[in-house]
Amino acid sequence: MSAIPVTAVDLSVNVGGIALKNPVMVASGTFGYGPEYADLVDINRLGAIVVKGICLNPTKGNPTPRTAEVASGLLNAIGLPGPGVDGFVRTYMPFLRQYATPVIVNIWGKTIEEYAEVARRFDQVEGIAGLEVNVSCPNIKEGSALFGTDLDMFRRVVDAIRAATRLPMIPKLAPNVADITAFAKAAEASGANAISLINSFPGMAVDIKTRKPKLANITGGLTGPAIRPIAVRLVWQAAKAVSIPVIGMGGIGAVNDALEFFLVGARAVAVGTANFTNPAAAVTLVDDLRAYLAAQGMASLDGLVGTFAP
Amino acid sequence: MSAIPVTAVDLSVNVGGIALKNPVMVASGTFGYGPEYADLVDINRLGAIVVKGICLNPTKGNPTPRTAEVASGLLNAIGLPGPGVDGFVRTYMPFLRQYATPVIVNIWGKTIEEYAEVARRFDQVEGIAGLEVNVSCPNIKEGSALFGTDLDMFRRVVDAIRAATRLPMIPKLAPNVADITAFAKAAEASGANAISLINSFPGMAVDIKTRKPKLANITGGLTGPAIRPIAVRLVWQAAKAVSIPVIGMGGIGAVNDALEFFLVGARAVAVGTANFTNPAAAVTLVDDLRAYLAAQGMASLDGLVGTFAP
Amino acid sequence: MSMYQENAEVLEHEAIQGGYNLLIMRSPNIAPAVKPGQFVHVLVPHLGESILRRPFSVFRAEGDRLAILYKDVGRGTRTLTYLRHGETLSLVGPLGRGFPDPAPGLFPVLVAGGYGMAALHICAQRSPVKGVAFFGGRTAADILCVKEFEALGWTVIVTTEDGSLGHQGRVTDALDPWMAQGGAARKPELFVCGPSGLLKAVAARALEHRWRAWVSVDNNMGCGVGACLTCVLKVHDHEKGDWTWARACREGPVFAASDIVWEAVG
Amino acid sequence: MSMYQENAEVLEHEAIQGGYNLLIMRSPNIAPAVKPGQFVHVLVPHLGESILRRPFSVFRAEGDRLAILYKDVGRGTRTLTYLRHGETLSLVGPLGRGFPDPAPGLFPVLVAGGYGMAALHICAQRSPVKGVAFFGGRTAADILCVKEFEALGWTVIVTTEDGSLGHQGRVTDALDPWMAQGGAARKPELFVCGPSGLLKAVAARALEHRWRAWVSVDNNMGCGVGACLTCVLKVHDHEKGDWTWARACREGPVFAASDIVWEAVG
Ligand SMILES: Cc1cc2nc3c(=O)[nH]c(=O)nc-3n(C[C@H](O)[C@H](O)[C@H](O)COP(=O)(O)OP(=O)(O)OC[C@H]3O[C@@H](n4cnc5c(N)ncnc54)[C@H](O)[C@@H]3O)c2cc1C
Ligand SMILES: Cc1cc2nc3c(=O)[nH]c(=O)nc-3n(C[C@H](O)[C@H](O)[C@H](O)COP(=O)(O)OP(=O)(O)OC[C@H]3O[C@@H](n4cnc5c(N)ncnc54)[C@H](O)[C@@H]3O)c2cc1C
Ligand SMILES: Cc1cc2nc3c(=O)[nH]c(=O)nc-3n(C[C@H](O)[C@H](O)[C@H](O)COP(=O)(O)O)c2cc1C
Ligand SMILES: Cc1cc2nc3c(=O)[nH]c(=O)nc-3n(C[C@H](O)[C@H](O)[C@H](O)COP(=O)(O)O)c2cc1C
Ligand code: FES
Ligand code: FES
Repeated sequence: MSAIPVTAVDLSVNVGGIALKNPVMVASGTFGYGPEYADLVDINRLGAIVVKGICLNPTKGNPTPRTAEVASGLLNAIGLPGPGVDGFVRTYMPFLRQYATPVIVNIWGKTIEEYAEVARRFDQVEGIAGLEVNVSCPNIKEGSALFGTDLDMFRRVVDAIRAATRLPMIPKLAPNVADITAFAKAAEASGANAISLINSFPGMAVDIKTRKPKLANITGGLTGPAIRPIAVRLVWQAAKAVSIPVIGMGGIGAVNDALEFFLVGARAVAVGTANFTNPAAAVTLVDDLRAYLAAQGMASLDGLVGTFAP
Repeated sequence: MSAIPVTAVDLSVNVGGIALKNPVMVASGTFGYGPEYADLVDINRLGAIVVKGICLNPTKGNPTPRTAEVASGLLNAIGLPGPGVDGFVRTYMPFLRQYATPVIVNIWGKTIEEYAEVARRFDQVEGIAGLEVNVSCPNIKEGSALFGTDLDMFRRVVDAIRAATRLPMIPKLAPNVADITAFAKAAEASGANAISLINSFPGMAVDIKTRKPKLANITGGLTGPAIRPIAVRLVWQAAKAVSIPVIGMGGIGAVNDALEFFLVGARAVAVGTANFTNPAAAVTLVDDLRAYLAAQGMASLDGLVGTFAP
Repeated sequence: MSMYQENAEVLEHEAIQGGYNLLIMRSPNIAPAVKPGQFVHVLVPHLGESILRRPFSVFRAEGDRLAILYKDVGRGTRTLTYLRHGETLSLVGPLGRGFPDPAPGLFPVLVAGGYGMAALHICAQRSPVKGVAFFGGRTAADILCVKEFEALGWTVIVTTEDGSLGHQGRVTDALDPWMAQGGAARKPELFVCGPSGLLKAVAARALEHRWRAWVSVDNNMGCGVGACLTCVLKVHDHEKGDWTWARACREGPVFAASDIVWEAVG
Repeated sequence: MSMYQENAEVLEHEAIQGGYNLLIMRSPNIAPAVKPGQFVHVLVPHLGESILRRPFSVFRAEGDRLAILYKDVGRGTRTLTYLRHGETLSLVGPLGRGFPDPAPGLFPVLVAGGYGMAALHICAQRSPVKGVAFFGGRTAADILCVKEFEALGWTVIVTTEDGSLGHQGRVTDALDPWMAQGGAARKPELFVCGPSGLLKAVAARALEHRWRAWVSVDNNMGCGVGACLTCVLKVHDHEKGDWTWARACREGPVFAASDIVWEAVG
């Protein structure tokens, strides 16, 4: 294929009913609610912004220390502190509505009813493009972890949310399961508009001086480049199993990382931990992706997504 | 505690009936059958040597490329090439019997019958201290992967091997399961003498230039520092669930890494991928562990193993 | 508040003493915007398997020049020492809420432990009134830039735990008598930076005597900009009589001593 | 065969041309044991997230001095260029089965592409008969050490694909006429190192004309010592009429051209 001008490249993509100007999102929990990075990142240039997980009422999250740096990765057990639905809508939605970038709200609950209630509330809120359902946060104690690894529980949460909202629903899959395709298919069967993966992988680290865990919560979620090979594999398997769009993430920091995910079938990608390393990561990725497609003579993502043919 | 002389430290440990002079093994597949490293490593100084996986008949393994370097880790899909039981015993046992170091044979099969047959054959062989059962190699195609992630299949393999040998049996658990404790308990219930974990974690990488997988086998197992937080967490959970000894591994390259595993309950550890980075890793670890215990005033591993009290 | 991400060029880089290093960079966007007590989040080059930036107080900011003064304490700072003249490194900054301007009518008192002094240097420079500065450390090698602070017009009182320089003892062993012998009477306003033990000890005195006091905390950081919620510490919600989390990187690193829930500080 | 792991000290380190660098180290255990065509497995310092060693042919070994000549082609080799005089790096070596001694009565012909020349230098030094050496590369910058080989008594024939030095074309474009014009008549024995396309082309000729030929393969390596089975390639099991795997790091990197299953070489 011969190169085409970068201006001839159309990066737009539709992910489960959400029209994105480009397929590069920022991952939940790694970009705050937007204002934190607004000085450094032109939010209008992002494909979508996925905000930090929101549950019904304000929550304080875990004690500190909440993160620990490990080899090519980060362990976190932030514990989902947040302002609750109303606090979020009041404090952050006016800010977020300023931008021409879809806002995806990452939601969670301690019970199925809470999940559904959160979804119901957001259904009414102006300026929300979709809901990403965090069933897989390893840091909640109330049995929530089961939502992500027990297929039956998973189905019940997703069904309940589906009944509660007309917004595009994107279950975010837990990576620590033996067969990801079962969860991907269950999400599709329950009417999910897309799926996203992977969430952080359960791990822990011990401070050998104090003999205490490096995280107050003992275990936390591993993210960053360390998990990328695991994430690429899971996205590949999930994308083969369903026909709804897949949003891939896990250790993406630059265009070459993202290309792996697109090739194995991700229709969009999210930059997570890499925002901390390089706040410019997501917008640089957009530019580099456009340049890559132009150099390859591809006018859109169609020639790229899912073209991995081993 | 006040320091004691290094000479007062006794590193010996009994792992499921195998008496080790120290708790530092080399992991299966990362040390060949011994001769490969014999110039560089004094095999007599190792706690045990676990040889590359052996099945009944000679096998050629996977096509190349077989490994790919990833962030803080290695992906491998060697595919278990080997000389088979007879070839191994003939070619390597005379060499291995020269050393005062227990030889643990890592075994695998394509069927339950083959597993049992391999175990039965080794039961007769002089100089073998125990069998580590690889149920979790992600690189075998014949449905073998299921042995490691399907609890029922796992039980059947372990039961069959138990019936076939009086040698100490050490099932090696697959890390890609939602609940490791179920497998640890099943191993214990089936008469395992110890368990070891973790095996490599399924992953993949795509060469974005060729759009082909970096491994001929497409997927492979992730090892090295990248998986250490995952391994520490799984070893901690498994060790709490059973009373048989646990052999911990996953990203161990130096004493500080090993201490994490001992603290969360591993009675012995294995050095894997780090042998490639630093052939002296295992013996250096032995020295450093002794020095650490001496500095802490501990005459044996008892004061260390499982003393993590979060 | 505006922050920038920019590639700064190394202009000078030298070991000073006892593991402390001075790194001077050209940072045309960040340097002019720095306020006293703010910090930069530094991506240490060639730190391969470590993915987080490291936070350092801005020691000096003049024109397009920005300097940090750091101590080699671990992998990141050790690797930083390899950085050569002409190489570039990525900075994000200026970050955080720094020290307020010294209040008119109060007598400024700086209290620093170790590299804490770095966070106070711009404060010392820009303060219209030059007061007294207490520098404490374990040993003489931990006492830096005394001459520079004196040249700016400050009286510097040094303590070392081993007595190798100045008074023997901790900073508070010099601060307490000074306060008792007339210092307190001059209505002190304290600007404090150092290890948490020092912050706690000074804050306890400030709260007891109702001295106005600002402390700069040294919490582990992830993003540095307020997004990850790694760096939080407990502060009083005086209205509700409850506590709430504050982000050291955004609401801090400088807090009023009276705002921090000191019982929760390790 | 004995191999060692040792920390070698950097004695000299210089960029030569076109991304090629010469690194001279003190390596008292490995250097004296090196045979032509063997390699060392190098742990590149400060390569954080990359955990594997990188293999390099031993370019020179004299006394306790060991040199490699490497090209900056990726993360590892780029990072290697940062290594400074006096620093140390861990080597494992000498590794592999190198080139055999040139057979008496045959005329030695070296064929090198790019840094392949590095693997042949000791061979050239130690060969009692000095023959002819063909050096090929993309451009003039890829042609190294011609003077050194000439000083050793070899006739060097250079080709570059862009014609910027020597004959324009590929190595075989110079080798073929040389063979046709009397070379073949001198009973050549070939020692070949370079990219796999070159090896294949030269091996095809050697097999056709039944010239004795040794090729050094450049396979990706994990352990470098024969344990991981990363570096395998298919070789003929002449007895059984089947193929079997051979480890480039242990049975190689030098193989008889007639042993390799060339159809399987990428
Ligand atoms: C606002 C602020 C200003 C500072 N100013 C200065 C200064 O002017 N001069 C100076 O010398 N130092 C300063 N520091 C301290 C400096 O940031 C540390 O010394 C530096 O980060 C150490 O990095 P390292 O890689 O060398 O050490 P490491 O090897 O990383 O060791 C540091 C320890 O902190 C842990 N750690 C670091 N970050 C995290 C995290 N996010 N989550 C969990 N654990 C973590 C590491 O695991 C390790 O235990 C400042 C810190 C802050 C917060
Ligand atoms: C026996 C031998 C002798 C050699 N002699 C020389 C010499 O004298 N001079 C010289 O300049 N070069 C020599 N080389 C080549 C040299 O080893 C490579 O150029 C070097 O490893 C590149 O490393 P890098 O980190 O710079 O490149 P990288 O950034 O690693 O790129 C190299 C490519 O190889 C891949 N790769 C590397 N190792 C593996 C592995 N084990 N598994 C999977 N993929 C892998 C990487 O993923 C990457 O795609 C020799 C190689 C061999 C095998
Ligand atoms: C500090 C931190 C906080 C996170 N918080 C959330 C969250 O609230 N909800 C969620 O679904 N995922 C959360 N994640 C997971 C990320 O959205 C993402 O799935 C994960 O980090 C993998 O991507 P990465 O490797 O690019 O970081 C968090 C990750 C980090 C590092
Ligand atoms: C190249 C390679 C080959 C391996 N072969 C085997 C094997 O044959 N049998 C087995 O049970 N595990 C095998 N493993 C897994 C290791 O024994 C070990 O469980 C894993 O590498 C985790 O430890 P590490 O991170 O220290 O490498 C292999 C690992 C590597 C890297
Ligand atoms: S460091 Fe991320 S919120 Fe402060
Ligand atoms: S590189 Fe490991 S066997 Fe050759």
